[in-house]
Amino acid sequence: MLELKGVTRHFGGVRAVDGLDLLVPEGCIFGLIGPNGSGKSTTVNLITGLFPLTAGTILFRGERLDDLPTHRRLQKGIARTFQNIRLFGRLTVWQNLWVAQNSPEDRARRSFFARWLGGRRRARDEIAHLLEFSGLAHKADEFAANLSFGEQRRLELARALAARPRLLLLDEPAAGMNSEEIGQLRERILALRARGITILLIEHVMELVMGVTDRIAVLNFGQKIAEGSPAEIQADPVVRKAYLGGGAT
Amino acid sequence: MDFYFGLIQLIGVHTLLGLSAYIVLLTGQVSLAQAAFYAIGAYVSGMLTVLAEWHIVPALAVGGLAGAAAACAVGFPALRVKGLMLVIATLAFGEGVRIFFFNFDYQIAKGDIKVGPLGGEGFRQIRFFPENGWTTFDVMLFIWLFVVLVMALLWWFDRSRYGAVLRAVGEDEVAAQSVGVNLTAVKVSAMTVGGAIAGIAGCLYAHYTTHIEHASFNVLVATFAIAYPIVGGLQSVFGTLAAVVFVQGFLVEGLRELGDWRNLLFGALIVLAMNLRPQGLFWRRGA
Amino acid sequence: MKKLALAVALALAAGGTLAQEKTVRISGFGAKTGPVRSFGINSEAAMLAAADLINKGGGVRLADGSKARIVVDFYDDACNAEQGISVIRRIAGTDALVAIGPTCSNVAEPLFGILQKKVDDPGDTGLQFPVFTDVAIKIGLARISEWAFRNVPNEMTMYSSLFYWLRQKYPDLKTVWGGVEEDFAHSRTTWHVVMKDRATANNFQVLGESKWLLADTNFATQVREMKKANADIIAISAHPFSMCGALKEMQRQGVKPKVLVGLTSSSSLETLQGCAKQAQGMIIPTSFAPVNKEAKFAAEQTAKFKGTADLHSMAAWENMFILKQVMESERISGDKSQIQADRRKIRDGLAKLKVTKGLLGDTKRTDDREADKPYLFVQARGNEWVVLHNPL
Amino acid sequence: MLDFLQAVSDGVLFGATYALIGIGFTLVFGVMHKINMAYAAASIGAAYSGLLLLEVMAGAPPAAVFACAFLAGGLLGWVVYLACFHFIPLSHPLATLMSTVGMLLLIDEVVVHATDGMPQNYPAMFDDVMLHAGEFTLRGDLLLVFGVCVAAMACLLALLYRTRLGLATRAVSQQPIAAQLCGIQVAQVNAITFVITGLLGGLAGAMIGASVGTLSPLLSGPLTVKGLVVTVIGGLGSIPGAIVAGLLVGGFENVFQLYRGVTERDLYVMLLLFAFLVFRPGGIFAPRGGRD
Repeated sequence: MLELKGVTRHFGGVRAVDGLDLLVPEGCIFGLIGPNGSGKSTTVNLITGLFPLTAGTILFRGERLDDLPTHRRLQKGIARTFQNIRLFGRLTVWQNLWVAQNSPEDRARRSFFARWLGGRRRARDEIAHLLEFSGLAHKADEFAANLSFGEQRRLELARALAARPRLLLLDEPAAGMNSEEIGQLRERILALRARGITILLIEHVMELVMGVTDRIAVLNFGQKIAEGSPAEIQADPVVRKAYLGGGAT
Repeated sequence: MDFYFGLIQLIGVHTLLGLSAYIVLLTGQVSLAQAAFYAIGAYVSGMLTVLAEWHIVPALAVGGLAGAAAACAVGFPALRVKGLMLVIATLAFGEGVRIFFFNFDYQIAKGDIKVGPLGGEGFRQIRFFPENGWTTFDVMLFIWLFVVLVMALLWWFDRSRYGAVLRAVGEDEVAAQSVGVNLTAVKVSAMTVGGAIAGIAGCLYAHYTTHIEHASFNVLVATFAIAYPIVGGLQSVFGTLAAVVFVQGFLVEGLRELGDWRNLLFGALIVLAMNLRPQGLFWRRGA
Repeated sequence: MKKLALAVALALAAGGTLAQEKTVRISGFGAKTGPVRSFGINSEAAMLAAADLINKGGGVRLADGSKARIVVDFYDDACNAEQGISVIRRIAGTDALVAIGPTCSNVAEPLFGILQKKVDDPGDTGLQFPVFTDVAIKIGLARISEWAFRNVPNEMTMYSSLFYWLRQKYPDLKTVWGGVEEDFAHSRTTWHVVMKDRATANNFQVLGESKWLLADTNFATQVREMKKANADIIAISAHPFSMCGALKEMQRQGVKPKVLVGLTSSSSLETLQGCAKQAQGMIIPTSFAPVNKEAKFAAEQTAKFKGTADLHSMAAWENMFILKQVMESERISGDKSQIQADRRKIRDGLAKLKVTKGLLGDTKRTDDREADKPYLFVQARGNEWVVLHNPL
Repeated sequence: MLDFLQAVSDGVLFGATYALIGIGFTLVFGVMHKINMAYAAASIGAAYSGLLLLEVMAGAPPAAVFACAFLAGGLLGWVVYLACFHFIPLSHPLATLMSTVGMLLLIDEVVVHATDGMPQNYPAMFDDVMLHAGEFTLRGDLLLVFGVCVAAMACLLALLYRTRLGLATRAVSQQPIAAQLCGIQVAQVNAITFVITGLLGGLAGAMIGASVGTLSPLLSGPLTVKGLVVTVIGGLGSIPGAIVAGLLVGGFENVFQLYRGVTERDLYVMLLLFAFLVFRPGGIFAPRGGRD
């Protein structure tokens, strides 16, 4: 589904991501972990095109993405959430989702004739469905800035889904959640996979990563130091040393 | 009574000028180039009615298009910069256009006098309205026809998905990009619509004052253009209208009887207004 | 529309009769804010002083033989075209019969533009209200409308005479160099259209000019050009701020022309306030100086109302007396219901005038509603402008 | 060639005043990430305040007038901070921008009312000194202005990089939240920044008055525009950048005035700005690409 070949990004003298190769198969939940500053978020920004690549190529369903601007990549089917929540605070919950309907199907539906054929009603139905899925239906007309932290996280996820992604990049979705909320998040992630969405999960919370992922890659200093199933990664001594620190057992 | 009609004309033209900045401000861009589009609309349409003897309506359309074209052309390079850099880049563009008109001569003989723009001396006798028997009241209606049209258009934008997209870009460009919004298209389109509105406003300005010159389009005018929506608040188009009424109707015209104190109060009241209502005067409870 | 105005006027008239005393209103307007604020202040003072004097003498005689007191009010237009238009509409909406103003040429142009171009042209809906300008001096403005009149000096005549006099007095001077404030309509026109032309006509050779802008601060390059040209006469067409900057730079670079000529608007207190030392010896033609009893008296009266007498404010003073005379000779009714008729009478009266009385002597009025005022040449000496020569 | 050199040297010397105004903009931007549009007007206002000394004490030496303007500038800086920054929440940057515009109009109008808009003679030092080298000349008073500007910049840099206050200022400009957590009172540092820029502005205003020889409220508009241009060319927040950009703009505009005339001069300054925006948007001393 998604393939990174020798992806490199330098900031001045710092090699934030250095020759990263990654293959995310269709329909899987792929975990990307690593210590702070290991280049995880940069990788997401490179995949979505917020930063240009210094070197390497990114393939999505066999197509090169390197030169496409961010919004075009979304239209190809790559959506994301942000580590630090970035909602449109002065838009309502409903509008946040409305703005995000940018998939080719939605765009076609907004053309002049399609509108008369009920395109708008279908867009509304879809938003209603997403609100239901994220448990935000009762807050539809609230300004996003007025939501609680957990609700904002859910809205971010819903907003990414509004673009009908094939690949979803989740950048630390569990940060700041309690274990009950993490449980709900796990349910949602599994439900999404069941719908056929491939997921790249970047996460610190091991409870979540080890529980849902099919495969995990570990980054350190911008390089991949290990890849394998959750069990293999947990057993890998290199990972334990780099990630958990020397003192961990 | 003519005085009130005249004042309503003035408020109408300034509202259009403010609305031209309003739509651009929604996308989070502070543009000081609106005075330039205003100038372009004024000069182009003035030349059409005076030199080519066109009717005001087609001249107004061409003036609006010229403003839009200039704004579209500025929109692309202006996208390279943000925030303060954009403010100053657009300010530089505005000053550039003003200096262009300062150096721009194009006169033809008409009867025993020469008409047309003459550099630093300006462009006089743009008298389409009085020469064709339009009363102050007619002109007021004509101006407000456009104010209502533009306000209705922008109000409809605000309720449509396009308006939500504009505001989303204004809130967070990175997030907007990441949910698939084409930043270039949105910003340039907002700039272009703003340019068209400013061009129309400029055309109306030129014809109701009958005389324009480079100094009528200086930085202060550009600042007023963004001041109206900011003072009024960006929640709706009515904020801009409220601010124009506050500034032109109250601070400028209403306080005229105060004589000497008027201009001192002008600045002080703007400072006070922004301290008391930083979201703008016209802002309902909510976010 | 007219009916409404009439109704308003009637209502006002009904209120007026209760007050018993008859009044005629003359409105002034000009800049009382911004860098040219002193102009507005002085004009207002001169108008108030003149009205006070007229009222003490019994006021204005109306058609029915009764007397009316003159009421003056003054509006600030901030030297801004849109505000000027608003102000004149506001004045036209009151019971004022005529207005005196504005200060700035860039306000006068659009203002005259919204007036009716030709009287009795039913196709022209321009405002029908007489304006009698005291300050805005850019050449040829009254031509814009038949409702516009000016009592400002005619620069063409004044500079013609000045260069003629210089030619006679200093036969060995040959060359002229200009200094011009390029972005202000008046100063720019005065150099390019008036001074240059008049100097050439009097057999001076114009070598060229240095240009600067209204708010410029660095004049080194321009003055260097001036120095290279080494002309006998330097004529500066600029307002006091940039003129002072240029004069100071000339002093530094040691540019000492044999004769220094200035812009007529600069023959005011402002120049002396800004750079009296550097302006020493500058010759300016002006339509006012306190040279005779009447002129001194006018200056004293104006000073009582905290204004300074200069060529601008004294034009406002003269306008008040001219208007009194026109109102009386045209037998205006002073009746608030006849406002439009009275305004028209005043316009026609002003248009009929061939000669008016001025502080320095009789002023000829031209067919295009401009004045040909008597003038003097004054020179900056010490801290005042002293009369150098009276060409008339 | 001589003309060219002369134009450059005159312009660069005068550019020192642009540099001072540019520093004021850039410092406030560095610390608060906001523009203080009232800055140039406040500087001119402070220079006018210096004249008050001559009212009370006729014949006061020019240096005393400058000192008075310097102090008045600091006071005005504090007033501007209180009126336009202190009470307006950080989440409304546009309101702050607008209130500084209101302040600009207010200061200008106060000056106009106090002087009836008439230009005021301003004292200068060494204004009768001219240094000659053949045809080439340098103005003594401009050299003094240049010297004072350079000294002021040196003091400012020393203050920023050698004192605890400077450290706090730089901390706030880089990481306001972290600085707050470290016990730095952000509001206080902001206020002090305004006072410091105000002092500099007062000095700049006095130097401008001295080098022109005359003060007018007309000055504040063009100076605001030039100051902003200098700030961008120098790179937002960069003090050395503002200094070099000020001198560059001064020299550049004078050269174009020489060759293209005064009516087109500012057009070329704007083109210079565009060139920087396109090719070097980070300003003269921009680091080559930073993170985010």
